[in-house]
Amino acid sequence: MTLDTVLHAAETPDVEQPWKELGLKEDEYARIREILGRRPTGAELAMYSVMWSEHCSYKSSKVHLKQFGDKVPENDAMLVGIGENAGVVDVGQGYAVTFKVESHNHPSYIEPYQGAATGIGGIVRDILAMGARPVAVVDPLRFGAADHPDTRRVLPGVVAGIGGYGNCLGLPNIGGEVVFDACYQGNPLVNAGCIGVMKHEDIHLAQASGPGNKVILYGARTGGDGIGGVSVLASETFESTGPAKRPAVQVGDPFQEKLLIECTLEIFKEKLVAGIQDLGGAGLSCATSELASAGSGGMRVELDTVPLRDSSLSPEEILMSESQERMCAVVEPQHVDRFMEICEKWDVIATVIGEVTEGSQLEIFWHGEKIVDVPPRTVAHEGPVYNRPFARPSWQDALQADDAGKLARPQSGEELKDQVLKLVASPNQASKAWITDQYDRFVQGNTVLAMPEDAGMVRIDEETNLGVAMATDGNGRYAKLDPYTGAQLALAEAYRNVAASGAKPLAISDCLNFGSPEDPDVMWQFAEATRGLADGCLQLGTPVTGGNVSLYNQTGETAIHPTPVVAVLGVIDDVNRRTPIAFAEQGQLLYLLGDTREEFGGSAWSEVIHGHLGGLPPRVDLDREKLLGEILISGSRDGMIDAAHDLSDGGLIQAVTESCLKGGNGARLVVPDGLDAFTFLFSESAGRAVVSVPRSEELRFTDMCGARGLPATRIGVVDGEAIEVQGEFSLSLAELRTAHEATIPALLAH
Amino acid sequence: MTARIGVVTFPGTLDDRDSLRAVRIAGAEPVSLWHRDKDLKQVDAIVLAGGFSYGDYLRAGAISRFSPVMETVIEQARAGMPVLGICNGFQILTESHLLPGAMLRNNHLHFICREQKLRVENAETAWTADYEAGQEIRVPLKNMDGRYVADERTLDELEAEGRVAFRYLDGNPNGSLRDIAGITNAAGNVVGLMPHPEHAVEPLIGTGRTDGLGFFTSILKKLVNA
Amino acid sequence: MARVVVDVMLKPEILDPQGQAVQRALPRLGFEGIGDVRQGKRFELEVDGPVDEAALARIHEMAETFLANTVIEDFTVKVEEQSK
Amino acid sequence: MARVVVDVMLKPEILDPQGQAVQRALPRLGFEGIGDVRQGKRFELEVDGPVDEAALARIHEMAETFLANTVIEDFTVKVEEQSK
Ligand SMILES: Nc1ncnc2c1ncn2[C@@H]1O[C@H](COP(=O)(O)OP(=O)(O)O)[C@@H](O)[C@H]1O
Ligand SMILES: [Mg+2]
Repeated sequence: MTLDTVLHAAETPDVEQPWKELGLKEDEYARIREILGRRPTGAELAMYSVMWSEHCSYKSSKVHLKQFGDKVPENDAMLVGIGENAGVVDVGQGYAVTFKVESHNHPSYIEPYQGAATGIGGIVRDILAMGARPVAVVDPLRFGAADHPDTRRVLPGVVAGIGGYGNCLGLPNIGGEVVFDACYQGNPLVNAGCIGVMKHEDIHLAQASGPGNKVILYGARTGGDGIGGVSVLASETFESTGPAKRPAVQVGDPFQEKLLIECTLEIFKEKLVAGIQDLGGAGLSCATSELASAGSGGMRVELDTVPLRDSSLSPEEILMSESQERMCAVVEPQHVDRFMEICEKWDVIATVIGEVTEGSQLEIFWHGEKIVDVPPRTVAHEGPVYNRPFARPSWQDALQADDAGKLARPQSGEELKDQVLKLVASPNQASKAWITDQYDRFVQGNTVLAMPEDAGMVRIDEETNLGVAMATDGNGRYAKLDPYTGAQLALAEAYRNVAASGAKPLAISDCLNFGSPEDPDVMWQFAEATRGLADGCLQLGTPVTGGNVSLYNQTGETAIHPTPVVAVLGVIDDVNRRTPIAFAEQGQLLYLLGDTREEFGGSAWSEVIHGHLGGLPPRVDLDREKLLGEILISGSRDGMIDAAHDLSDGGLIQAVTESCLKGGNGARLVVPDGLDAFTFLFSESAGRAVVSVPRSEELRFTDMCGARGLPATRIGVVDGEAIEVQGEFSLSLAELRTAHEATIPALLAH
Repeated sequence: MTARIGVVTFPGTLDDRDSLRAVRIAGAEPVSLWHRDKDLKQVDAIVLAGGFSYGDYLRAGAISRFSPVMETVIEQARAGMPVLGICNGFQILTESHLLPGAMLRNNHLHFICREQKLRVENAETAWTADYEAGQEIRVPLKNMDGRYVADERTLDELEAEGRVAFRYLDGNPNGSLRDIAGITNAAGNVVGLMPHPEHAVEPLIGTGRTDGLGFFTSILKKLVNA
Repeated sequence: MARVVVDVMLKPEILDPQGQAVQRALPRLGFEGIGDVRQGKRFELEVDGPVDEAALARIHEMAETFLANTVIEDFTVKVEEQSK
Repeated sequence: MARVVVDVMLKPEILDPQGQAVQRALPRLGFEGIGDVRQGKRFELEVDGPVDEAALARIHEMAETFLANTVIEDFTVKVEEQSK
């Protein structure tokens, strides 16, 4: 077979090319020919096809994501915004924090362990590429029905993979979510987030400038795994049609990645790189074109210098390979020797594969012949943009009309008690310790709060005790009922969780998991959710620093619930002031902050007791969330509250149960005036938290709430070894503990 | 006068920084050691820290055991230098035959991370003198291959000589024979255990207890008083 | 009782970090001349009853659907001589 | 190039929870009649040069000191037919 060089392509305009098989549309192929003024070579076609895939180009979502850049709140914290590998925020004392959430959904269904493991690997490299030391990971997960046999295959594999990779990297896992719902049966969601810390001056950007600078590929050798993974895995509806159609999945090597982290940090410390990029989806195609595109444009790469694991790979395959644990750096010539020395120290293979040139073209050579000659921007940043049609689904009105308020409610204390036990034992509300105990939360010796808490928190400076906190949330049931409100509820909940831990929310990242963008119903959900999130961030003052979109999460015609997952990052000046969820002191007073309304649409109660999903989700009031956040933060800073737990799915009784079990103390609760016991216990009204206040602080605390206009209702006291709702029922902690903790092991342990 | 305590970093070691911190908090001088150097930089004692050296590939500790630094560590340990192996470090010590037995995959096959209650059975080793025999402590446990096994004869010998240094309480987390969490050599200078004392040295961090600090103060006192 | 052995190896194009780590360590230990190492799993199954074609077909299916993930792994099924 | 296979299995007296987990899962998946399962490791070594007695002796030593931990594991060394 003759090599398809640029020259050859120019001379043979009529050669048939497999653009369709590579996932390109006819007009996209035509545009490539127009850009190049000739037909693309095989290698160019490979690059365009992966880079113009949904996963890399965001072609369906771009027009909506634009809002995150348009509706930016006033916020001095933002140092690097959307568009880089990850956003960066200022957390004070000269420190900057970078964080991001990504999805690895489809691969994790096919090969749960490796799919999830490489998901962690990918997000960690993103953070590393910003110049930061990764300090923690989080993992929001969604699975099919808890008792479905395939969940027994997928969940343990995913959890083992996340643990296997993250534990081996030495990154504490400080939070996440586990949600079960039949809608995720064929499309589990495996989102992974990472937080990194650096000094302001260490921020690195992915760009290649300075002609003569060397392009160095370092890390693992390039192999034949994951070729075309980007386009096949992320762009087409996944159908499990037997082995032949199964796309390749990569196997991760966390040990190699750990070396890559240490090696890269040492390289940063000596200021040896001018630009850096991780290799993720679309491999070298992405790294070279993005580096060149963000710089001055010109780059020359000798592809035959790339170290291979399999010598039979074609140049197209090398360009598309998604082999894990690789990075690409741009290095001034005088630093190359030292760069290589550090790589050698860490047993990391490093090779100069090219250099930055004067021109504006990305040129790639194979055995001396030019096989790629493209303007890099057209590959990396000027991909197709679609205005996909969207319309409010025809079924939306009926769904919202199916009000949860009409569902039968418990009629006696006895019935209430039964329903409480059912609720706290239901898979979604049950303890996730069986899962989270498989993650190392202590490594690095800086973990202040981890599972089960409202937010994970790590110390980032040992001298000053500066810390950062993160919570991730997203309720697909709410978003299904109303995607605009659902996205804001996700934001509000994560924000509230961070504030409840005592940290000040600063900025967010998100992972938007939806069905097929070619379905106008789904596209409407997406449009509404992004609009809700952008409006919400503007109002709360927390900018979107970056994120990820995962589309085509559907089985046949059926899409998953729209699932926007929001990660909120917060900062705390002194981690000594953190607020845990545990009710640790008997005799302390319990206050419910916020307003409780009859809101049951999408609630855990409606799901667990009635298997119902309908009506409207709880109302959102972001100004109220902000006020609640301020109170929680002041309360913690000034020592007025010893414990706080936000109220979300499952309502008050769920939160109180968790705080009591964690602290090993019971609680006596009184139903406040104007509320019935059922609404008091199960309502999911947003903007609420329960706090434990030392008696000596009661006045100061209620005065503060009163002065600021936040309703604070005394609902009881930490006491005894049971949760007693006066006049209704009493449940011993032992009974609650068994109900809460036995469910997940019973479903999943062998 | 203080003591110099070295912490070895192998490729894939994770808890080296934490161990150095624990050494510092205890008041000793922390010294980083590198797996490729045979030179121990005149340290008085050595910590083999936890983590996944060489990714735990093949078997935990199996590849690290053959590194240059271990040549000197093995030699010095035999000559009486105090060596503490935590988690992966314990695995390296058994692979090096400085301690008997072997570590296997947890019987439930999962990585386990939790706070673990232990009993200090032997408070006379170089690393446990600050504890009382029989004292109960709680420190984090986190590992995949924490199941201690040895043949019956070795186990009986360990018991008879008081060389079972730590035992799991309130439930065996991994199927370790005779609830063994850590052991010592006959001389008491080489100690290995699976749980992580270096993660329990500050009141705010991790599980919020400082029960592990005694390991580092024990060795410091011993070295300074020597 | 007969013994059937199922060997499961990563497909050749898939990265085998464990095998690589072993291979890279060998020269350090003084073992030269090993060009490549791959590490896989070996399952020894004790089969009740005769190992006839039907039994082997079932074991084959078991290997394909459970013991191996054929997205990344190949497997072989062998009946072991009942020696020793 | 020849291929030598080293199989490493846990000694019979050592508990093999991996094998047990596989065995316990089988009936659930509809596979009956497997009395016992043991899971071990298989190493495939590509040997440069001839696999003569000296080479085999070296590989034997490598297995004994490195590939297996003989405190807990047994191993066998086999030269593989260069088939396929
Ligand atoms: N997959 C996971 N990984 C890590 N932590 C998790 C995971 N799932 C749940 N958690 C943790 O368990 C605790 C309880 O989870 P959840 O009830 O979902 O919290 P919340 O309702 O406050 O969002 C939290 O600390 C959360 O971070
Ligand atoms: Mg919460």
